[in-house]
This record gives sequence, C-alpha cells and structure tokens, in this order.
Amino acid sequence: MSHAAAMSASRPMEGMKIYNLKLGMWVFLLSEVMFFSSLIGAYIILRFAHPEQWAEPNTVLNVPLTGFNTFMLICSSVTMVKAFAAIEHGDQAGLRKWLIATIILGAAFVGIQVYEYIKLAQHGFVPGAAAYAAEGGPLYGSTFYTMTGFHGAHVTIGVLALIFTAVKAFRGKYTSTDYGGVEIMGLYWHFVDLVWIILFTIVYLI
Amino acid sequence: MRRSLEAMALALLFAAASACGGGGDADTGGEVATDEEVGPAVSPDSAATVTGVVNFTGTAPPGEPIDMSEEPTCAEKHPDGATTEQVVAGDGTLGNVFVYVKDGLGSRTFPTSSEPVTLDQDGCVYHPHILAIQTGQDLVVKNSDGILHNINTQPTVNQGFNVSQPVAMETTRTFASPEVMIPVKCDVHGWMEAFIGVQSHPYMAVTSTDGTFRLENLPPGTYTIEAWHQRYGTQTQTVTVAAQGSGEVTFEYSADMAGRPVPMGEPIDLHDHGSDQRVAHAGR
Amino acid sequence: MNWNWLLPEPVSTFGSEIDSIYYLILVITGIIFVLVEVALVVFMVKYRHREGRRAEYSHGSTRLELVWTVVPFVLVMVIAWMSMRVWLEAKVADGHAPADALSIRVAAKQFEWNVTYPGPDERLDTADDFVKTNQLHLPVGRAVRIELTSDDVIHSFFLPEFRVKQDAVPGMTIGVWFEATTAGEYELACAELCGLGHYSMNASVTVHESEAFQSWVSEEGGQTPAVETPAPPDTSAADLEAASTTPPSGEDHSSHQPASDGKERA
Amino acid sequence: MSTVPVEVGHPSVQHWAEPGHRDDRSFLRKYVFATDHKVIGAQFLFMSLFFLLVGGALAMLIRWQLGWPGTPIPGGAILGEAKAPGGIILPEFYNSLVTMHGTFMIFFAIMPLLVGVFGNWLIPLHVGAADMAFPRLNMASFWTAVPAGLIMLSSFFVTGGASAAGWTGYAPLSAVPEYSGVYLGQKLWCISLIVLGFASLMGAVNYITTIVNMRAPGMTWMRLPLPIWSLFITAILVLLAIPVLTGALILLLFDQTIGTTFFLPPDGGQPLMWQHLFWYFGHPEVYILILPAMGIVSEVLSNGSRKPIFGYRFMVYATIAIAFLGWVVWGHHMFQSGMNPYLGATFMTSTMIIAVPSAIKVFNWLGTMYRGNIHFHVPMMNAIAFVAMFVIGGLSGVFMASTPVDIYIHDTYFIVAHIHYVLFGGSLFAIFAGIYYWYPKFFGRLMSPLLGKIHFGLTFVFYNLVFFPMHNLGLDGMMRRIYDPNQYEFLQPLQPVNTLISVSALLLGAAQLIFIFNFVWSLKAGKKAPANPWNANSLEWTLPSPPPHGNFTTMPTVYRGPYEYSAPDRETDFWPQSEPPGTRTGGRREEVHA
Repeated sequence: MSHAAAMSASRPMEGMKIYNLKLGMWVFLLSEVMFFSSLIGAYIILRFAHPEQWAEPNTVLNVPLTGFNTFMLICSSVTMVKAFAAIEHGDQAGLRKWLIATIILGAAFVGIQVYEYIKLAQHGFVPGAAAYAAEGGPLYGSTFYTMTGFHGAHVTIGVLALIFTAVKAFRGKYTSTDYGGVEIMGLYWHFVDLVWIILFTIVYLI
Repeated sequence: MRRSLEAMALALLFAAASACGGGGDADTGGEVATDEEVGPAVSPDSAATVTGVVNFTGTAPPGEPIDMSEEPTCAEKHPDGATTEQVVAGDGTLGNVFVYVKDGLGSRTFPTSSEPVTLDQDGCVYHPHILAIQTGQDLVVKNSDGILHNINTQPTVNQGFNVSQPVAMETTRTFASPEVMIPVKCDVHGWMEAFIGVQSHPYMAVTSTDGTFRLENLPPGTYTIEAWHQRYGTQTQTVTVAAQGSGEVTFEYSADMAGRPVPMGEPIDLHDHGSDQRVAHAGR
Repeated sequence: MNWNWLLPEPVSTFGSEIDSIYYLILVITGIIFVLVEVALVVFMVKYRHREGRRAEYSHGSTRLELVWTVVPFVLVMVIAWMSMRVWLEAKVADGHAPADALSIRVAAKQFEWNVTYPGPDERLDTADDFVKTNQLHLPVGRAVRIELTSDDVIHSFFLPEFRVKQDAVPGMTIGVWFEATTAGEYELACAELCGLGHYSMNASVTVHESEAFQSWVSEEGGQTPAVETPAPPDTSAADLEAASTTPPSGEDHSSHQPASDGKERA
Repeated sequence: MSTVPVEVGHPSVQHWAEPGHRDDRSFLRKYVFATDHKVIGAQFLFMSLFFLLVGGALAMLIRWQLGWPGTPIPGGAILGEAKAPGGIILPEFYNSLVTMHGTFMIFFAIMPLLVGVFGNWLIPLHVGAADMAFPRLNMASFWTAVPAGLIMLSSFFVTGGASAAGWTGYAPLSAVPEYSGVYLGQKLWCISLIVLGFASLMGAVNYITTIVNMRAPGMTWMRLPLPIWSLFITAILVLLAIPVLTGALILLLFDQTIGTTFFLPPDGGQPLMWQHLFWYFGHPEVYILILPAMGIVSEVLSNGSRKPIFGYRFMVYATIAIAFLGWVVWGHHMFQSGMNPYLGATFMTSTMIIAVPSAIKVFNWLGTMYRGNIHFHVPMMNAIAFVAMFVIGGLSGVFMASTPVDIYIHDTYFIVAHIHYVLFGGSLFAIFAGIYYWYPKFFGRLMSPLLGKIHFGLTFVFYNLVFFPMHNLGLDGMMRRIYDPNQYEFLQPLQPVNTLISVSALLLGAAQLIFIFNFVWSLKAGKKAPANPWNANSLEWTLPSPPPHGNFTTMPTVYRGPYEYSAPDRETDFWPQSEPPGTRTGGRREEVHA
C-alpha cells in the first residue's frame, strides 16, 4: 500500500510497463481497429464484386483537395507530438501552443471534408441508390460516405477532446510528472490520423 | 453520469411513445372519416338517381385457368377448375367495373355506413374480385379456407397492411382516405388478386355481369362519373340530375382497349424514408 | 417418430454416403458420451464425501493431458477427412454432376417455389420452357442439375429424403445436383426463415419413372398456358404493373420491391 | 513474485476499505449510480435476470404455438389484434417471438449474466484490487446497457412489431421492411444492439486493464483463478468481436434508413457479406457465452471436490487456444449458404480442431473429481450438471461440423437442441452454480439449500425432457423457426413429440419460479453468511460477507494458486491464497453449507 500511495498516478514508473489510462486507451484503440477493418473489409468485398460501380480516381472525387487535407492531418499529428514532448519537459506554454495548433488543423480537416461533401452531393454523388446520379454506381457513394463519414466523426470527437485537453492545459492541470491525459489524447489522435492515411489510399488513390 | 441519465430518459421516452403507438395496432388508421361532422343529409324529396350500364364490344378473352393443384383444400372447391376473373363479360356488357362519383359532390360530407363490407377468401379466390368501400367503413377480411392466407394490400395514399390468417378467422381493417384502386394480393397463393375502391361518399358501385349499376339518393347536381376496369382502364362521363330526377350514363368498352395504362398508385418505394411514418400513423 | 437416432430412408445417390458419415460420427460420439457420463456418475458415487475422507492432492498429469489432446485430435481429423470427399461430391455441382444431367431452374420467392422446366428439348431459355409453381417433378435414376435463385429474400431449398439443402440467395445462381433413386411423392421445404409465410412455403416433389416423366414433360410442354410462362405475358396483371407500378429507377430496382415484384408474377 | 504496481485510473491511487469508517455516500451514489464493482455486478444481475424472464416468457409462447398449433392462448387476447387476435398467435408474431427470444437470451441475459455480473463481482476481488481500473467507466457501462435493453423491449410495442428476421438478422429479410412486415422494430433492433455494443466495449476495456495492471503482489498469471482467465480471454473476444457486429449493424441500418444497398443484390449488394460479418462476430460470441461459464464451473468443481483443479495450465492453454481458433471457424455457420464449398471444407477442418480444447477441459473436470472428496452442495450439483450437459452439446456439435451431415441437419431442430445444450445446459447451469456459490458473498446471506436442490432437480429433469427430443425432431427433418410443422406431411407424425416438449417446457418455466422465490426470499430471510461458507481459497473469502466498499483494508499478498485443496500435513483441507506460508491451521473451517 505504502509504495502504491507514493506513486504518482499517470506516469510510467519502475516495475510497471504501462499505466492504466494508457493501457485502457491502447485496448480501446484495438477495438477501433476492428471496427474500421469491418467497414474496410465490406468495402473491399463490394468493390471486388462490382468494380464497374467505381469510377476512376479524380473523375468524381477531388483528390488534390483531399490530398492537401491529408497533409494537414499529418501535420496535426506532428503538432500533437510536439505538445506531448513539451509537457514531458514541463513546458506549459509549449503544450498550450501546440495543442491549439492541433485543434486548428483538426478543425480545418473537418471543415474541408464537409465542404467536399456538399460539392459531391451537388454533383449527384450521394449515399443510397434512389438519388444516385454520379459516375459509377450507388455502392461507390454508399461506401465512400460510410467510411469517410465515420472517420470524420472520429476526428470531430478528437477535436472536442482536444479542446477539453487544452482547457485543462490552460488551467495548468498537466505537469512533467502527470501528463497521462495528453498522452492518451495523442494516442487517439495518431490512430485517427493513421486510419485516414489508409482510407485516403484505398478510397481516393486506388 | 448525467449522460447516462439522459440516455435513460430517452429510452423511457421510446418505450412510452411506442406503447402509445402499439395500442392502436388493432384498428389500422381507423376513425378519420368518422370524426368529421356529418353535413346536411340528402333530403329524400330531392334525392336523385343515376343509373347506367357498361357496354362491351368485341370478344372477351376467356378467364385463364388457375393451377391450384398445390393447394388441395382450394382445388376441391373448384371441381371444374378455377379461372381468373379479370374480364367478366355478359352479352355485350362488362362486369367487375368500379363506377363512382368522381366529382360534383362539392364539400359535402356523408355519414359512414355502419354496415361492414366483407372480403372473403374462399377456395383461394377473393370474393368479391372488385370491392367498393367507404372511408372508415369496416372491411372484414374472412378466411373461409382454414389454410394460411396473408392479405397484402398495397395502397398509395392509404396505410397498407399485410396481415396473415393462419386459420379460419376474420380480421377487420379500415381505410382512411379515398383511393382508386388498392391492389390486394396473397403472397402464399400467387394467383389471388382483388382490388378495393375507397371513397368518402357512398356513391359507388361495381357492375355485375349485365354491366348495370345504380347510384341512388344523390343530391341534385352535375357529376363526373368514372368507371374503372383493371384491364380496360378508366372512362369518365358527366351527368346532371335534377331533384328527384334520374340520369342515364353509358360507358363503352371494347376488347382492343386492353393494355392501356390503368391508373393505380405507384408502388411503395423500397427506400421510402416515410415508410415508418406511414406505419406509425396507422397506429394512431 | 424415431427415438432410435436413425435417419429417414435416403432416396438420392449420395444420400446413403452422407448417412454413413452420420452413423460413423454417431458411433464415435456415442461411445465417448457413454464413457464420460458413466465416469461422471461413478466418480460422483465413489468419491462422494464421507467422514474422515481426504481428497488426493494432485495437480494433474502431463502424460494424461497429452493423451486426451492427441486422441480427440486424431478422431476429429479422421471424421474431417472422411467428410471431405462426400461433401465435395454432394456440393460441387459442376464437375461432380454428370454431363447428361437434366437442368431445371428453381426461383424461390415469398412464399412459393417457381420451377422452370426445360421442356421436351431439355434446354432452358427456349420457347418450350414451362413453369410450375410449388411442383417439382423429377425423373428417377437421372441426375438433375438445379439452378437455384431467389427473387427477394434468402430461402433454403430443402429436400429431406434427398439429403439436399442449399440456401437460395438473391443475386446469386447456385448449382445444386442430385440423382433420385426411388420414384414416389416427397416434399420440398423452405429451411431458412423468409417471412410470415415461411412455414407454409412447401412444394410437392414427384419422382416419376423416366418414361412417365417424359410423357409428363411432353404433355405439360405441349400446352403453353399463359399463366405459366415465366416472362410477364398478356395477363392483365402484368399489363397494369408494367404500365403503372414500375418505378422510374428502372427494372433492376423494382425486382427487389415486394410492391412490384409481387405483380411481376405471371 | 511479480511487483505489478497498483493504482486506479488517473489521478488517485486505490481507495482501500477503511475499517470502522462509516460509508456516507448518498443512496444514489451507493445503489443507483454506484461505482463500486460489487454493486454494479448486482445491478447487472437484476437487469439480466429480468431479461432472462422476458426471454423465458417468449419461449413459453413459442412452445404453446408448437405444442398446440392454432389454439388460442388462454387470455392471450391481451397481446392485441396485431399479434394474437383472440389469443391465436399469428405467424408474423411468431417470427418476432423466435427472433426476440434469441436476441434477449443471448445479448441481454446470458452475456450480461456471465460477463457483466461475474466479471464485475469477481475480477477485482480475485486479483486483489480495491475496485476496477476505471470505476466510472464501469458505471457508464451498466447505464448504457439498460437503455439498450429498454429500446429492444420497446420494439414490441411499435406498429409492425418487433424484429422478425431471426436473431441472426439475415439480410435482405432484415433490410427491407416490405419483406418482413417489420418497420420501426427492425431499426430499433439494430440501434439497441449498437448501444449495447458500447456497454460491452466499456466493460471489456475495464476488465483487461484491471486484470493486467491491478493484480496484487504475488498474483502471477499462473496463480489467477480460472474464472479470471476465462473472463480475461472473454474480454479480449468482446473487445475484438463486438466492433465488427457494430459495423455490420450500421451498414444494415443504413440499408433500412438512408437507402444504401450494402446487402441488397439489385444494386450490387451482397447478402452473404452480412452473414460473413455477422458470424465473424458471432462465433467468438459463442465462446463469449461459454468461456466464463467454464471458468465458474472449474472454480466450483475444484471447491466441491476439495481437490486442486486437474491440469490448471492445460485449462489455461485450452482457453487461449479457443480464443485463437474462435476467429477462424465462423464459416461453419454458413456451409449451406452458397459459400464456396472448398472454403467450407477448410472451415470444417478448423471447426473440428476447435473441438479439441473443449474436450481437454471436460477431461480435466473429470480428473478433478477423480479421487476427490465430493460435497454435493447446490453450486456443485449445478456445476456437475454443466459438465454432463456440455458433453452432449459439444458432441452434437461434431455432427454439424461435418459438412455433409450438416447438409441434412442444418437449420433443423438438431441445431436448436445443440445450441440449447450449450447455452442452457451449459451456460445457464454454470450461472446457477455461480449465483448459488457467490450469493452469500455479495448479499451476506445464504440461499436456501433445500429450495436450491428442488429447483436444480426439477430444472435438470424438465430441461432434458425439453431439449433432448429436439435432436430426434431434427433428425426427422423438422426445420427450425417454423410456425406450424403440420403444414408438412412428413412432420405431422412429430406433433405428439412437440406437445410433450411444450408440456415439459411449461413445467421447466414453472420450476424457475422456485429459484426466483429462493433468490428474493433469501435476500431478507436467508441464513446469515459467514465469511467463507464453502471453505474456498480465493481472496474474496478472506473478506466479510458482503465485503466493504474498497474490498481489502490493505493490499493482499498472494502466496499460492487458488486451488490448493486437501494439501497434505494441513489440518484444514483448504489453503487460502493470501495465507502466509508456514502456518498449518488454515482459515477457521466452516461447515460446508450443502
């Protein structure tokens, strides 16, 4: 008990590989992997069954714009790392600065995605068979919106969580010995980023 | 914790709301016609009558044989084979034509007949084949065969129902709004088919083989009368009747009219987002 | 009702082979079942608590563990190996179905089986094809190759005495083959929940002697009753459907629409 | 001995129980929005027992229809014109009944009973922790499961009725309202299961973190009680399987609502894709439903036999093996689905292999009883019944695993018999064993042994009368999920058997009332429970019944495995895990409360 009490809660410590919050987040991310792989699996099955329903890249989707969007998301991962590095060295100002940067980049990603959705919808590229009017077939639209949509939702949740983290950061809740919140936030954010890189490849490039 | 509270509340709401929805299951879209206040009844001294006949020229195609060997119970009821009833023609006349006042009654409202109309399933055939019913009037669907039938109505404006009758039994339903025509089918016996014409007023009839029909107790006025045949399409006539007077209407059908588009509701769209609402209303 | 765990008499060529696998498994599992349950009861009696009794203090034996890991493994592998051949013979229609097999098309829909017979020329999609609803007629002693499809939901084509079962999946054409060995009257059942009429989605199966089958085909194939041809013919139903109930999105869309597909029936 | 540090989620360390400290939490925090794993376990217990009753009631209606087809249920008219006019169950309602019976029993009864109840009750106590790693997440898990259940329940009352596409929800039947005649109900079914998925997920994260991180000093992996091993593997399966179901359900929901066509052929959708996704979740699910039961039974058998569990390590290895193999056998649910037959052949092989670990477990249980000193207390009886019944369920599985035989018995009552021998004869008997065994620990009172024995006896007899004949029905070709077998000539001779089964089923249902009475009555009037009524070894028995909030006053230290029974040269025949070595007189011996 005594040595347990002595330990600070959310920092790795001798004898322990990984602390609760972090382990919990890793475990949660595992299930997220399974969720996205079910969607991606469905996508692959359908696309192999009906290649004719898919149009060439760039005919329907705006690849350059999304490419830029992807770049921004990758940058946001970098800023997240910077934020984490900052707090590891107790640099509060750095933490806040980089968190804000990450929030901005994340929000921008969501914004551009929404803009893209609107454009696509005007083009007749919609989920569902009834109103589908773009190149390719209804499955194209359905799978596109399902996969990018659920990723978008994850990014949005991530941005909200980031804002929450930032607020705590501005309240000085994190220290060089207690940065669990920032670290698991980073884990989640990198995961979302990673998923997007996969989605971007299979949805936009192939 | 607060979140979970809300979740609870939401779920309870669900349960409550749906419970209300459930109560009404029995009477699909009932009441409607009944709760409008009834307009001035047609005074007998001014009541007029429209009679008429539906003539038919050319040779009527014979009813096509129905193979019921898969359903012995029904086959037995048709010792000399069953045939389809789409064209029931008499001597130069056409039966199974739905005739009704399409226009001219203005804003008048009429009491709903308390007499139920029966659609009987006997020998895997609907009796009658064409059925006229008022909004809100009870439709009693009867299963005289004692084998599984399901009554699958596919209206456009009304709330459809698809209910099964595993044993000899009766099911009562009503229709809320006028519609011409509502197809009825049985998914267990592909050949079974009937059509229901719904009007908010009582001025409608189905011609018998001799092609005649009679619309009684009409208020004096000018009316558009429409005749509907499932195969030969629709025709309209206008007739004016004075108080206590009577009018004659004659519809002319011929065999070569077959295949013309017959006005009928669009089918339920598979992905019609309204589908829930449509059903939900029924439960009111 | 059998309480003796015997299967009904098979009436198809591979039926008896399937049954032999079944009986093999029945014997193996039966022996294991008896041994285990008996051991259980014996232990319960023999080692029940009595005053002054103390249980043996042992944590197990690796040797035993290996034994009861390897033995079951070998047993199930034997069963799997023996099953494999019969399975492929019964299920892989092309390759295993004889070349002279008679082709029949079965289209399942809520809630009936529409069977398209090739007619006298024994070729599908020709003028003399004819459709029978809920009636499956087969020749004895000749392989039949069924092209199984579904118009709406998943059904399952189940011929108990023939040891034939295959789901009918919309959007797929699945080959099923078997060869009847005994003439007689049987039943075709739907084994996959398909809606409110699922339980009554049965059809009569008649296995004719071969010449009787020929005569049946010629008499049925001779007349082509409008009601029974597959393509929507001149029946009024088809007219008004074609005219009014096909949604703008086109044929393919309507084909999985009960509203209209019910009416495409002819 | 390992020194895995102990600390609860950020920022506090574990709050151990403080002796003499009066618990001043408000009623709400204590019993409603509680974070104490013991209370949450109890909450899960009451919720899932309720849904167990619901599922049972549905089963009674099903059996009524099959036993006396078309006969009005006495007073059945209250079900309403749309479900049972005049008490005669309509086919569409019957389909809802079979669907919801399966759904409730699997997702809202057996699963929460095994994972929710015993996971919460046992994990922190067995590993020697004050509570779960994330107590508030734990609370959220329960309060997410409740609305899920209510949504599912509410679907009975919406127009069109509850889902009628089978608990497996095969598309297109489940995707197109016009096919099933079910409108809102089918959507509620999807939504409810998606919501429940979140609850399961939160639970799994908690369990895994707690078991990995919060084991007391000395509680090495190979000293974990077997229920914890089972729950650990189960949590991993839940963690990885549930998201796949969620994904599939979302696609299905889209097909129903926004007009996508993932599973609708005319626009290129793939009906079989639903089956692959569903069973990819579904087969691990099968083991989610049986592994914890196996753990509980191992615990009780060893205790009842007063003998160390036979081959502890092999039990663990078998559990792990099942967890791995469980992912490569899903196709055996789809042999007749139109899946490529060669693929089916490979699935047959993997399925045959997965039978081996189960066999190992059965033999180990026998080995545990061999030369034991068997006390027939009520939990023990249920545990032995589990072994006896699970053997039948396991062996009948081999028939289905053999693809050619499966051609004939697939979708017949043989599979119905099989699943009920595993889930009722298996899981449910284990659940009874577990409840009788740990009830005193968590409610502080013993359930009446007499009533317990009567309940067990009746349940065992009628259970077998209900489900064993179903094998024969299946062998005679009776399909599952049919409203009235008499529609088929070849099934008409079976009607007497169906009636027999229905009579037994009604009696089986009635027998459960004894359990309910015993459960409720003992809460108030039961004999006060001592700390260790069964003379068991694991950590929870060193605590008072019920244990205080925070469980242990100080972090326990573990010196040995949990199954050290009848160790030589000890006076007592048990040896608590936390008892320091050297002492010969173990914890004070209780009269075993048989």
